[in-house]
Amino acid sequence: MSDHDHDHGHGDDGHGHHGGHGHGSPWIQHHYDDAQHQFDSGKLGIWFFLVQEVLFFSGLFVAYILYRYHHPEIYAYAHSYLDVKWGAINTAVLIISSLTAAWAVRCAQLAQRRGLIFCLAVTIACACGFLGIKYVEYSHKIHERILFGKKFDPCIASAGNHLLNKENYCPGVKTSVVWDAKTNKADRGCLDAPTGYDWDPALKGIQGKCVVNELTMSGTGANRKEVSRRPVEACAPSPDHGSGHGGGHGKQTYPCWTLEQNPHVCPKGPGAMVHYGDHTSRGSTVEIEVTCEAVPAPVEPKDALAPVDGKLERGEASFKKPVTPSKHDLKHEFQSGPPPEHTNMFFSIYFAMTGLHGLHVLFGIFVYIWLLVRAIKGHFTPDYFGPVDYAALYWHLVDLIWIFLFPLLYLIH
Amino acid sequence: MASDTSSAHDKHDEHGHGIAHVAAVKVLLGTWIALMFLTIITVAATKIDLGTNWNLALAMVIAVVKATLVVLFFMHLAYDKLFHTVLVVAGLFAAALFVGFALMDSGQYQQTIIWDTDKPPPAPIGPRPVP
Amino acid sequence: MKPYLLAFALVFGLFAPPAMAQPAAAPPPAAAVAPAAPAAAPPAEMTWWEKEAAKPYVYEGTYWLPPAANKDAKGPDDLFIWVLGMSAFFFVAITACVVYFVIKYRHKPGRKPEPSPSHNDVLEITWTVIPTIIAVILFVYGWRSYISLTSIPETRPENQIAVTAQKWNWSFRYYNGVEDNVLHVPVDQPVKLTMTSTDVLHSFFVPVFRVKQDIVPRRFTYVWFWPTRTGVYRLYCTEYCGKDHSLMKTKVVVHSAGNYERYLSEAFGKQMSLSGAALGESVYKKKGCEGCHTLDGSVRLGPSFKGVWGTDVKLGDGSSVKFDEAYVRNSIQAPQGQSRPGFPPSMPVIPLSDKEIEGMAEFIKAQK
Amino acid sequence: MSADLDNTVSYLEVKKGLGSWLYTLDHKRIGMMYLCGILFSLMLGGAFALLVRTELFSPGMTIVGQDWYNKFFTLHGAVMVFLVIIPGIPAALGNMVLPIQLGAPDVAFPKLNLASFYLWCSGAFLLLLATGLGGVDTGWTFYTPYSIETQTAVIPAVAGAFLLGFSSIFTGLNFLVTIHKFRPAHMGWFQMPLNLWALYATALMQVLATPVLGITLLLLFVERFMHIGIFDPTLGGDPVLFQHFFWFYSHPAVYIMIVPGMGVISEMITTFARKPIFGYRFIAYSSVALALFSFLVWGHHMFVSGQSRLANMVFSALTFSVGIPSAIKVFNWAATLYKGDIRLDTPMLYVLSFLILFTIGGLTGIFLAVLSIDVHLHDTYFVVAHFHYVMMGSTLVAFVGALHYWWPKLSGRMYPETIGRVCAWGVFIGFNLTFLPQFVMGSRGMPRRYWDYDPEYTLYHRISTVGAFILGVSLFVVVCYLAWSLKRGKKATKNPWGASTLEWEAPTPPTVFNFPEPPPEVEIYNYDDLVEVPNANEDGVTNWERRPAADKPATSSHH
Repeated sequence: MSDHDHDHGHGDDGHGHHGGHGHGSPWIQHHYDDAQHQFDSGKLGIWFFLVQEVLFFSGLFVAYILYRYHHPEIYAYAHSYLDVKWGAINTAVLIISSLTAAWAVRCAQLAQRRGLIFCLAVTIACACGFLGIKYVEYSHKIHERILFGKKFDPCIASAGNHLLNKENYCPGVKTSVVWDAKTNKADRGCLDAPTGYDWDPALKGIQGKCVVNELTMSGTGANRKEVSRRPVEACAPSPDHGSGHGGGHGKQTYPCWTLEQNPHVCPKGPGAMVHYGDHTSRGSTVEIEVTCEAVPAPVEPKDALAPVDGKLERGEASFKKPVTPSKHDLKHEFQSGPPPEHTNMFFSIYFAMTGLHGLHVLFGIFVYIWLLVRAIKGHFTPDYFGPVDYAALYWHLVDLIWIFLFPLLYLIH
Repeated sequence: MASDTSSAHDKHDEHGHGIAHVAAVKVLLGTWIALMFLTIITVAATKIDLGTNWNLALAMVIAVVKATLVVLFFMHLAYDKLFHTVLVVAGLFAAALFVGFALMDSGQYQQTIIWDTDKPPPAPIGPRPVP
Repeated sequence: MKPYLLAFALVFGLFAPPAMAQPAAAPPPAAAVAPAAPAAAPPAEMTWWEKEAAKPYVYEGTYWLPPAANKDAKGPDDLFIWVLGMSAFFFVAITACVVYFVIKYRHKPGRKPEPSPSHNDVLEITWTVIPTIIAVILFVYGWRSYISLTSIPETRPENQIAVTAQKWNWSFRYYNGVEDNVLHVPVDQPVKLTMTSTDVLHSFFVPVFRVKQDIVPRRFTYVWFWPTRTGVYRLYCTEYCGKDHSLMKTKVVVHSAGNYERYLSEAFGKQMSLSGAALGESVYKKKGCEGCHTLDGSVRLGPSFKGVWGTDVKLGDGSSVKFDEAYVRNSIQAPQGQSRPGFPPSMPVIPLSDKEIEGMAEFIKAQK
Repeated sequence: MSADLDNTVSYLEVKKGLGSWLYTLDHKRIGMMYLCGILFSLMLGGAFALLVRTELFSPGMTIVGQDWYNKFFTLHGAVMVFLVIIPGIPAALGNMVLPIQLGAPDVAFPKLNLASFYLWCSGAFLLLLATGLGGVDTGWTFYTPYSIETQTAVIPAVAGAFLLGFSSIFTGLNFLVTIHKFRPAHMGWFQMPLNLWALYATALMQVLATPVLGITLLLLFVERFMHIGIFDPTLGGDPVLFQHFFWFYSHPAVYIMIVPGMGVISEMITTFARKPIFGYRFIAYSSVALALFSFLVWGHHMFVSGQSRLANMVFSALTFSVGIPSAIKVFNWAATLYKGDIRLDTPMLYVLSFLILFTIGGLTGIFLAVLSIDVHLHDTYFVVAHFHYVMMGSTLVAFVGALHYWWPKLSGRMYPETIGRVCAWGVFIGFNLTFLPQFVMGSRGMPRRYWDYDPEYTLYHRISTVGAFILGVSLFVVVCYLAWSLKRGKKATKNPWGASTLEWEAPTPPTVFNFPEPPPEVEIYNYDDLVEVPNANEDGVTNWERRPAADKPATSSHH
């Protein structure tokens, strides 16, 4: 967005107004009456520019509000992919830089040259810090493939546990799914329910007898052949299975496999997922082969003592107190499952907003470096400090936009 | 803003000797501390569960308070010409207009969005007015 | 690029001698230039409803508006005439006023402008209030007739038709599964259309019914009308949708009482009896393959079907495969996988039953 | 542009050479450069229009196939809207005249003014690049999802429109600050010429509405590259949201086009009627009212696009409220002619044709504001005729009229009067021949953007094509004789029309800082103390001198 030196009303060889009166500071452009006239015009110009920026960002806020109004479940799910810790640090960093920007204006007005240079330097440092933190967040998302549009193929659910995904290059995990991009369907590796074994997603337990092998392959396309294979045992079923990285805590021998379900990848049934307990992502040389035998589900004897949903016959007593899951458990249950339809839209809006804001921070850094150079050369005097004031106003607006972005994107409940 | 009849000369008396108002250190630091405190508050507020809408409302109230602090003290709007405030309000009003009218349209057509292409949702059958 | 250069030369050529454009305006205005696309030799057994649809169209409406064939068309028509009259009145008033002032107060040597008031609040208020009142009245009437135009009454399931608009052709699915490119509706009964698009924005517009509604992909929009006159009317797409937007036209046939049901049952029977190449041909016409694949060897958007059966086909990823039954099945069910170099990969996924795919294969094989 | 430039020589002769033009900070030179660019784009857009009309001369293929036809009408729309009509009056004439009317030496931010011009040039270059790469076929509205999937050169066109948007924002910003901060002491808000009120209202809309176009085109640009899916239905986006974004800008944009036209018409009508404008405050307030209401009505472009009925109702009601200020202005202009001393020079011919064409344009807008009629008329040739009457018939006619009105002041030369009048009639007749038949076609149900049409419309399309050629030839001749007059036109006097606004107190052509000595206090629209002096210079051009009030006899109507 080429702004040019839009209204930093600096001029380099100004003289008095035509046939004009007294010589103001050398920076007063000739067509202004005096320094006050130039400063006020510049101030009004920057305020109009800020209003224009507000409208520029309003487009994205409308997209955010409309999309959240229609699909609150996507926002409830996707917001915990974002790390509130980094967001809060970024907010603090921007507020500090806002303080030093305002202080720089004060120093320029009182001709405290060293204070001005110090404040400008701190503002630039904070801005670079902000972009650094943004880089950390973005690289984490790229690493876990939490991106926008068609590239949204998360390795982890928003509660952090691993998910079946299409690309299958996730760190620390390898699934049996081999995705065929042409037909946009899983080529192989999905255990479709009709194979006869009985898979009870609620218990996440394995009803049928399954054998999982890790194959190392060589070559691609037609001459792809298997080099070696080794069997993998099942992971010990931990109580809240699949929470946190590394597939459950407690004594766990790696690698081990579990069955995970993701309707976007394997519509009919689960897929096998081998946990390695480390953070390296295996390429296409490693493939997982899973075969399950059909085992008819055991017929459960009618449990006379099981809680009858709702009405109890006279004389019957129910011993098991029905546990109503708390709101937190429901939320956790929802967030450890696969993402709802079109969750990529949340990240389209997230990357659009934070990306555009980051671009404005970057532009702010260039403006402040240019201000620092001029401050060191001693251009700014109590009569001519316009550019510092206008840059500070622009920087406060960038901070303002982040003040609204942070709660809207990170603090969704 | 357009019906601004305040002419070019500005109303605020210039108590500083320079061209524009000089912000006192006390004001700058005070605003900064308030902003940091509010940030901590808004992060802490997510711990208490008031339901999605109320949490959003609370977060927005805090954000608006922070925004007004920055605009009034850091951007000198409190000591500046009235017209700049009129300008800011006009800009926010235009943005609010955009949001409001776009939201107004969302009420009706949303249930006809196809999430499942085989099961089309029912058509909005409206009552037939007596001619 | 050839037509582009020709076009520029033609325009700049025309600039100099404007006379060149004059003779062109002299030809007899009423005569249709060339009979619209000489009706293709009618295939042997053209059904009665196809003959009905093929009748040439004659414009019988008034100077401004086409004939009204929808019970709710009365509202917009009356309002149109009313606003037309009011606009004509205001236009004549202002123009006469201006022309009169110019003639009367035109500058003649020695003439001085007489002193006249430079503002008169009473006059200003009146010509602010009067337009406001007219505006409010127009809005209220407009809103009321709009409500009746868009409130869909209870309609019989037989009169609920699913419309699918895709790049450059229409397909209407009736309640008993019959699919057709022409919209058949009964007279004197409410008809409801549930419309969706498979690719871009389109818009359903029948001038004689005075209804128009955009069709948005991945969403349903609805339109309804109550036909009052039997006959054949035109149906246009009015939202720009790419290359052949202007050819995305079809017809609405309003059947007299009983004929609509007769059409449905006969068309159902005919559709069920189709098999092999005949079924392939009806799918080729109805599902929009005609828009991109021609039968005469010329390339529109996709390759032509003329004499391709059994030849080797080079695919995008270098491999080449025989043009046979399996290739037809793959490219219909997963077109992305079979994209060929030199052709845009924009073939949509059209759900076809196995019988229809075999029919298509037979039909293409028959194209020598 | 340091102050050491000699402030007594005309701004055209003060410095010679290409560098003096390309790096100038003088608002008049920037205005002149804008004017050349805009007139060239007008010719280019006009050529595309004539190609479209030639193709529609008869049904079926006349000169080109569908895809070229789609590209011609898209480029006609894009070039005319983004390159000619939006920057037309504000950037070219506004840049030249606004500072002089304020008695100011220059606009508030001269460097920003030059930056806006170069943004305009880069935007124009990108649009030409898009034309070179085979053109765009999405329509100037770039509706998704077609604009996402088409293979034509949408990217350069969208990038070009993005830069042109920012050029328009910075011009608006410059004018706002100049009007606020550079008014002379005696000129309060209600002593300003009406042209400045119009430019103020336009600048407000430019600053508040154009950024939304920026974000829309940015999202479309990113959508085509990275498929973020905000407007792409297959990824969960919503095409109707794009229409909301686009029309939130584009309706204020049509008022950015018409309001400066109204401002210029107010100036010219009072000068050629030799009478103070009727209802100054009402016209000033209605300009600003138009600026505010323009933000409330964008939904009437989407009545049948799947918008909810509640939104349709609200937008239809508000659309009527926008019609009222325009009606007030037309009545005030007509009242200004009452008891005037009307001189029918070429600018006045354009003013009168503006009055008539704008009245038709405004009244046909009422058809489209009524909900149930719009369901029938939407996206048909009725809409095409309506917006051409308002954009071409009003704004472009006002632009050409104002160009003739200020040409003596800015180029120091008079345009040839007789050819000027013939071309004015040519434009009026050609325009009506082109677009009146389209009203009838539209109400009969002919959709817009159709390459092939039903045979019964052939006669109307033929009349329309002939009219288009007459219109095209007239405008081409206007541009030719204006260029011709630069070298061999009669020398212009200081005040050939006897106007009483400040720019006519400056020398012809004005000096670098517009006024060698501080400008006198002038009471606007007061024609009593102006006396006509026929053939005041060697070329026989009349001039109006300002008799100081002292030797004027007591009664106001002196000899």
